[in-house]
Amino acid sequence: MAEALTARESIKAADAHAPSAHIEHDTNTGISNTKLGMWLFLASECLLFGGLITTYLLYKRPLEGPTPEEIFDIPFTSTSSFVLLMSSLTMVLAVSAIERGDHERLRIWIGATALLGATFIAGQIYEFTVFVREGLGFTTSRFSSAFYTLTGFHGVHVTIGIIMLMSLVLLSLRGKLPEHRSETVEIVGLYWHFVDVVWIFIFAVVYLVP
Amino acid sequence: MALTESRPLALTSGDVDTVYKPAGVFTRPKSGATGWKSWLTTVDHKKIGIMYGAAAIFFFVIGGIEALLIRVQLWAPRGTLLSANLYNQVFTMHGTTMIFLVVMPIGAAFANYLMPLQIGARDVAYPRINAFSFWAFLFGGVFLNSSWLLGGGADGGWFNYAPNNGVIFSPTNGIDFWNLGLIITGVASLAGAVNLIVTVLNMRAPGMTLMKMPIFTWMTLVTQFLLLFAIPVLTAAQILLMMDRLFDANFFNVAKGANPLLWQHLFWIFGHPEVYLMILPAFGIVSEILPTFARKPIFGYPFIVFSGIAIGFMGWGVWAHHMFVSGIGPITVTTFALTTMFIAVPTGVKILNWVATMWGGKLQFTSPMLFSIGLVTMFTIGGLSGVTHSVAPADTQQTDTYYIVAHFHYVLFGGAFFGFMAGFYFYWPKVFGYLLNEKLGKANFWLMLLGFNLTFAPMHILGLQGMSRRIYTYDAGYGFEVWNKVATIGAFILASSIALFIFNMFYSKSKAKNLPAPGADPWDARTIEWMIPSPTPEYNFDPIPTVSRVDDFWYRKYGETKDGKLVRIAATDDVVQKLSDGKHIHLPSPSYWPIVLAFGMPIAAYGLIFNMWLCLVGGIIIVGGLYGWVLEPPDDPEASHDDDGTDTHASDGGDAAVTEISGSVDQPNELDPAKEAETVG
Amino acid sequence: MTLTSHDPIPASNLDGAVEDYSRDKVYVLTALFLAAVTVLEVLTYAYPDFPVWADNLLIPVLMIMMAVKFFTVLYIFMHLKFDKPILTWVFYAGLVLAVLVYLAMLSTFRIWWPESHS
Amino acid sequence: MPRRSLTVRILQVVTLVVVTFLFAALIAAAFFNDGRPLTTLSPSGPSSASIQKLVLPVFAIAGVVFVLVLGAVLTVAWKFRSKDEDDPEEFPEQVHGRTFLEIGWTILPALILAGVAVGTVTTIIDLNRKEPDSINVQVTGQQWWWQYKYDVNNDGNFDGPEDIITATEMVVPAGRPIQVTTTSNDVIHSYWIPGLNGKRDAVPGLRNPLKLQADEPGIYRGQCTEYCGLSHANMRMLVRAVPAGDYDAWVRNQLKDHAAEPTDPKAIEGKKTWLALCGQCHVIKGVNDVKAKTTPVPLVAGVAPDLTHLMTRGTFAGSIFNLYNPTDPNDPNVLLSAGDVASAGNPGAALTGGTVATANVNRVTLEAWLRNAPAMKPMYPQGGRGMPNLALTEDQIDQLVAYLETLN
Ligand code: HEA
Ligand code: HEA
Ligand code: HEC
Ligand code: CUA
Ligand SMILES: [Cu+2]
Repeated sequence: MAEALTARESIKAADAHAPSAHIEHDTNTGISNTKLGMWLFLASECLLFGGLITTYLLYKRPLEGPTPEEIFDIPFTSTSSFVLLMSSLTMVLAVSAIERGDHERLRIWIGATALLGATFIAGQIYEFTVFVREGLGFTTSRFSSAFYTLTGFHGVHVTIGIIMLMSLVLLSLRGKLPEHRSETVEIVGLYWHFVDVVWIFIFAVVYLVP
Repeated sequence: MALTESRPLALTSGDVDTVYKPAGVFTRPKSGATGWKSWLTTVDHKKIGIMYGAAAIFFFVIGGIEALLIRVQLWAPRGTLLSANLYNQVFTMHGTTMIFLVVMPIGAAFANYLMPLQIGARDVAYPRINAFSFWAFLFGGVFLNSSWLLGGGADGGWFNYAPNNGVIFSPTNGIDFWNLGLIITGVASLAGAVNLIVTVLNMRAPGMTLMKMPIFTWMTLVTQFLLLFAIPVLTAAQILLMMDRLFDANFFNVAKGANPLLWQHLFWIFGHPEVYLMILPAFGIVSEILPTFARKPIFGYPFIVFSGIAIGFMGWGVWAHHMFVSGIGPITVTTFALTTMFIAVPTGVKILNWVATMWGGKLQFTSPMLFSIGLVTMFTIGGLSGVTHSVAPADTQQTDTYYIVAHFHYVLFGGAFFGFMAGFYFYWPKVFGYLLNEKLGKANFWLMLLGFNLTFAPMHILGLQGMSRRIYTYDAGYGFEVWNKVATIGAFILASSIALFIFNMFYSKSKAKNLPAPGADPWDARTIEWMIPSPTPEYNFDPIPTVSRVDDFWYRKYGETKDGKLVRIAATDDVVQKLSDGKHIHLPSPSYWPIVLAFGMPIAAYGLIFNMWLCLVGGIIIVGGLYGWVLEPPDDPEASHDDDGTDTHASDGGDAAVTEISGSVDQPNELDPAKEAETVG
Repeated sequence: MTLTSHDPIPASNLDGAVEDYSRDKVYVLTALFLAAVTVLEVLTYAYPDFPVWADNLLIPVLMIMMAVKFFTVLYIFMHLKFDKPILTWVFYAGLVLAVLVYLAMLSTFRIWWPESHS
Repeated sequence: MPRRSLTVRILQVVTLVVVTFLFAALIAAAFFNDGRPLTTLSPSGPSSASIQKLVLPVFAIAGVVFVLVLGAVLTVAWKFRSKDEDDPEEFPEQVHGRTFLEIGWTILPALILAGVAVGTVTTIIDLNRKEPDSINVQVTGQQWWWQYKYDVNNDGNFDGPEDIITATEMVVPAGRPIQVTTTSNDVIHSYWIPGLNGKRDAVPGLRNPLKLQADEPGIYRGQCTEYCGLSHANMRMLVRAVPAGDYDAWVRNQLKDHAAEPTDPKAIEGKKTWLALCGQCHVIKGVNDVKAKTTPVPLVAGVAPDLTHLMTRGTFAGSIFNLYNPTDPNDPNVLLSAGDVASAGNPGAALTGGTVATANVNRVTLEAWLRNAPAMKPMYPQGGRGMPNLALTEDQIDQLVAYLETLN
C-alpha cells in the first residue's frame, strides 16, 4: 500500500510539472499534425484512384468505337508524362530552397512546378480534343467513359495542385511564408508528388501496357 | 549521406509573424461566446460532438418514422398505406438514413466528444476541419432528405444496385440526391477520419502509450482507419454512378458491355468495412462500461484491442459474401465463405472477454450496464445468424429474405444501438452535468429489449419461411400474417421506448435542479475523462495528467496489492481536477469558415441536379470559403495572451494551437530538447 | 525577434547539412534516373521486338520499371526514406490494401484469363 | 444498490417472459411449414436437400453457442450481482486476464468453424456438379415477369425454331435435373424456388447457372428476390413439375404455332384487336411473330410475355393472378385476392394442349387486367416497363378474352 501511495504522489507531481510550452512538432510521433494528416489523406487516395484504375482495366476493351491502341498517341503522352515527372524535381528543389531560407529560389521553383503542371494539363486538354475529333466521345463506349473519367479525375487533382502552388507563390510574395512554415511547402509538395506518382502508374498501366 | 537529417525538415527560425489585422469577416469570432451563434462557429470538439449526437437523434426519428411506415404497411397482406413507389422510397431512405445519418454520426459523436478527453488532449488535431466535418455531414443529410420535397426520395435500396440505379430505371432525381448527398457525407467522414487518427496518434497525454489507451479510443482509431480506406471506395463507385446518371457515361450501361457486378464489388468493398465501423464504437463503449460496473478491470485488455484490430483487417477480405448468388463463380464463393466465417473468431474473443470481465465481479445493474449486457446478448444473436449466412449454400436460401433483415437489425440495433444507449446513459452526466433518471432508464431498457425482440426476432422465421425483403406487399396464404403482426406491434413498443428515452432527457433535466450535481465521477469510473469536472470545462484538463497505466484514473483512487486486492488510496475528491478559470490555457478560436465551406457543397450538388448555374454559386462559396479559411488569422487577436510570445506561431490557422500538449512517449522523440529550447528562445 | 521572413536565417541556426547543396544534387540525379527509366519505358513501345521484353515479358518489365519510378519518387522526393517510419506504415496500409483488394476484385471478374471473358 | 422500483420489476419480468416465450414460439414455428409455399425448411429436391443437410447442424451449433453465451451471462449476472448489504469499498478480486483462457476461446471457435468450413466446401462442390441428361432452360428476368426458353433439341442454342419460348410458369418433368441459365433483359432479378434450390441472380449481360430438380410432381412457388424496382414484390414464378409423359405432351404442344383460326365471332373480332394493339408487344406464334420482331418494341426490356399458349398456364402477370378460377366459377363478384395460394390455378387438360375449360377461366381478373393493367399491378408503362392501359372498350375486352381463350 505504501508503494501505491508513493506511486500516486509521483503521478500528481508529474501532472503538475507537465510542460505546457508551445512547441510545435512536439507530438507523440514527432511528426506535425498537418504532415501526418496529409499522408493519411494520400493513403486514402490510393483507394480512390485504385477504384477508377480498376474500372478502367475492366472496361478497356470497348465493344464499339476506337480502341486504346488506335487512339493513343504514345510519343505525345510520353512527352507530357515527362513534363509532369520533371515538375517533381522542381517541387523538391523548392522545398529544399525554403528550408535554406532562399525565398527567391523558392518562388522560382514553385513557379516552374506550376508551369510544368499547367503544361501537362494543356497537353491533356489537347489530347482530349484530338480524341474527341477522332470519334472517342465521353459516351462512345465503356472504354471511353472509363478513360476520360480516370484521366480527367487525375487532371482535376493536378489542377488543384497548381492552384495550391500559385497560392504559395502569393503567400511567399506577401512575406507570409517564413522558413518556419517551410512545412507548408513540403506538404503541398507531398500532394504534388503523389499526383505525379499516380500518373507514373497510369502512364504505365493505361498507356503502355497493350 | 547528406540527406540524412537529424532535425525536422521545418526549422524554427526564431522569427515571429506580425499579427495579421484583417478587417470585417476575416476577424475570427470571439471565443467564449454563448448562445446559438456560438454553436455555428464553434470548433470545440465537445460542442461538435453534441451536435453530431443531436443531429443523429433527429435523423433517427425520421428514419424511425419511416420504419414505422414500413411496419404499418406490412401489418396485413395487401397493405394499402403506401403505394409500391412510395414504399420503395421509404425503405431506401430508412436504410440510408439509419446507416449514414444515424449510426455513423452517433459513432462520430462519441468519438468527437470522448476520445480527446480519454487521451487528455485539449481538442482534436484540426478543430476547424472538425467543425467542417460536422456541417458537411449535416448539410449532406439535409440535402439527402430534401429529396422528399423535390420529387421523391431515392428508390434503389440502400445498396442501390446497378443497373436499377440508372436513369432509365429510376428516372426521378431521387437517386441523384442519394448519390450526391452521400458523396458530401463521405467527404465529411473522410475529413473526420484524418482528423481523429492524427489526434490519437499525435496528441496523447504524456505517458499514454498506445497500449495504455482506453479501449474506446482504440476502437475509434480502428474505426477511423476503416473509414479512411472505405469511404474512397464508395466515392469511386459514386463518381461512376454520377457520370452515368448526369453525363451519360457507360459504366453500368449493359448495352455497351458494362458489367453490373462492378457496382456490387465496389459497394461492398466499402460496405462490409462499413458495417464493422458501425459496430466498433459500440464495442468500445461497452468495454468502458462493463469494467466500471463490474468493479474489475477489463479481462484481457490486449486481446480485446487486438481482436478489434483483427476485425478491422479481416473486414476487408469478406465483401463478396453479399454477392453469393450474383454469379461470381464457385471458387470466389468458397473463398469468401471461408474468410467470412473466421471473422467470428475475433468477435467471439470480445464477447467472451466481456463475459469474463463480469465473472467474479460485483455487478451493479445501472442502466448503462443493462444496455451493455443487452449488447452482449443481442449482438451474439445477430453475429450467429451472420455465421449462418457465411455458409454460402445456406445463404442462397437466406439472402434477400427477412432472415437477413433480422440479422442486420440484431447487429445494428441490438449491437450498435444498444451500445449507444449504454453510452448515452453512462456519459450523460459528463456531457450535460446531470444524471438521467435511473428508474426511467431501466424501464427504457426493458421496454426496448421487449420491443426490439418482438420486432426483429419474428423476422428470422419470416425469412426462413420465404418472405422476401423489399416487398411492399405480400399475399395471404403464405403464412406471413401472424409474425408480421407481431413485428409491427414490436416496432411500436420499440418506438415508445425511444420516446421514453427522449422524455427522460427532458424530465431528468427539469428534476436536476433539486438534486445534487453528479460531480466529476458519478460512477466511480476508471478512465481519465472522469477526472475532470462535469460538465466538461471548455479547456478539458488543467493540468494535463501524466498517464502511467491503463485505467489511470482508477489507480489514482485505488491501489492494487500484490495478491490482487484493491484498496482505496485517495478520496475521489482529492484526485479529480477542480474547476479552474482556464485563463492561461490557449484554445483555438471559433471560425465562420467551416460552415460556409460546408454550405457550398449542397448548393453545388443542387446545381448538378437542377441547374448548372447553381453549381457555379456553390463553387464560388466553396472557393471563397477555402480562401477565407486559409487567410483567416491564426487566432482571435484579442483573445491571445501574453504568457509567452509563441502563441502566434500557430501556423495553420487555429489548427496547430492545440499541439501544445507535450510529451512524446511511445515513439522516442528524436528532437533534441536542448536544441529546441535554444532555437525557441 | 526583429527578423522578418525575408532575411536569411542566421547561419548559427542551421546545421551543417543545409549550407551546401548536396541534397539538391541528389535530387537532380534522382530526376535523371527517373528520366532514364521513362525513356526505357517508352522504348518498349518504340521497339516492341527487343528481346528483353518481347514475348510475354512486356507486362512484367513495364510493371517493374513503373514500380521503380513509383518508389523512387516516394522515397526520395517525398522523403519517406528519411522520415519517421510511421508515415511509411500509414501510406503502405492504404497502398497495399488498395492493391490487394482491387487485384482480388479483378480476379473475380476473371480478367486475368481473358479467353473466358465474353 | 438502490431499491428497485415496482414498475421496472414488472416490466422486467414481463419482458423476460415474453421474450422467452417468443423464442420458444419461433423455434416451434420452424417445424410448421405446411401452408408456407415459400419455406426454405422443407426441401423437395436434391439441391435444396443438401443445403438443408448442411444448414441444420449449423443452426444447431449457433443455437448451442447462443445458449452457452446467454447462460453464462445470466449466471454471471445472477451470481455476481452486488447486494444491498455489501460493503461498497469491498472489491472483487482484480483479475486482468488469463492468457490460456483467452487463447482457448480463440482456438475453440476456430476449430468449430473449421468443421463448418469443411461442410460448406463439400456442399458447394456438390451443388455445382453438372448433371448428365439435364434439360436446359434459359430463364430471363424482365420487369416484372419471367421468360423461359427451352433448348429442346439440345443444340446449345435457345432461339432455334425447335425451341420453346414461354413465360411465367416453368413446366418440368419430376425427377429430372434441369440446368437453368439465368439472365436478364433489364435490371438484376433473382430466380428462387425455395423448395428446389437456393436462388441465383439474373444479371443482364451475364449467364449464371442454377440446378433445379423436383422429386415429386407438384407446384413449387417462387419469388424474385433481388430488388428490381417498382413491382419487385409482384414478381413471382412457379415451377409445375409433371410426370414425364405429361411433360412430353406439353413440349409437343408448346412447339406448335397457334395457327387455328378462331371460329367464334367474338374471338374473330378479338383477333383483330389483337393484331392492332397487343401485337406490338406480345407474340402469338403463327399469328404475329414476324411483326413483333421487326417493329421496334416499345419496351425497355424489349419483350412482353409470349402468349402463344397462354391458356396452358395456371397463373399470369408474374404469377400473382390465377388464370383459372379455383373457387366458385359462377360468382361474378369474386375478384380473387391475388395469388390465392391455397388453390393455385390449374389449367387442367389445357396444359398439354387439351381443351380449355372456359367455364373455369378467371374472367374477372383477366378482364380487369385488360381494362387497366397498371391498376392491377404497379408498372411503369410510360417508361416502357410494363403493360399499358390501352383504354379498351368493354366489347373489345370481351372479344379479346374470347380470343385469348383459344390459346391452348
Ligand atoms: C454492425 C453491423 C454488422 C456486423 C457486426 C455484422 C457481422 C457479421 N455479418 Fe453481417 N450484415 C450487416 C451488418 C453487420 N454484420 C448488414 C447491414 C447486412 C445486410 C446488408 C444488406 O443486404 O442490406 C449484413 C449481411 C451479412 C451477410 C450477407 C447476407 C446476404 O445478404 O446474403 C453475411 C454473409 O455472410 C453476413 C455475415 C456476417 C458475419 C459472419 C458477421 C460476424 O462478424 C459476426 C461475428 C459474431 C459472432 C459469431 C458472435 C459472437 C461469437 C462467439 C460467441 C464465438 C463463438 C462463435 C462460433 C463458434 C460461431 N452479414
Ligand atoms: C442502424 C440501422 C437501423 C435501425 C436502427 C433500424 C431500425 C428499424 N428498422 Fe430497419 N433497416 C436498416 C437499418 C436499420 N433499421 C437497413 C440498412 C435496412 C435495409 C434497407 C434496404 O433494404 O435498402 C432496413 C430495412 C428494414 C426493414 C425491411 C424493409 C424491406 O426490406 O422491405 C424493416 C421492416 O420491418 C425495418 C424495420 C425497422 C424498425 C421497425 C426499426 C425500429 O428499430 C425503429 C425504431 C425507431 C423509431 C420508431 C423512431 C423513434 C420513435 C419516436 C421518437 C417515437 C415518436 C414517433 C412516432 C411513434 C411516430 N428496417
Ligand atoms: C406496351 C406493351 C404491351 C402491350 C401493347 C400489351 N401488353 Fe400485355 N403485357 C405486357 C407486359 C410487359 C406484360 C408483363 C406484365 C407483368 O406481368 O409484369 C404483359 C402481360 C400480359 C398478360 C399476362 C401474360 C403472362 O403470362 O403473365 C396478358 C394476358 C396480356 N399481357 C395481354 C395483353 C393483351 C390482350 C393486349 C392487347 C389488348 C396486351 N397485352 C397489350 C406488355 C404489353
Ligand atoms: Cu425481379 Cu425483383
Ligand atoms: Cu458484410
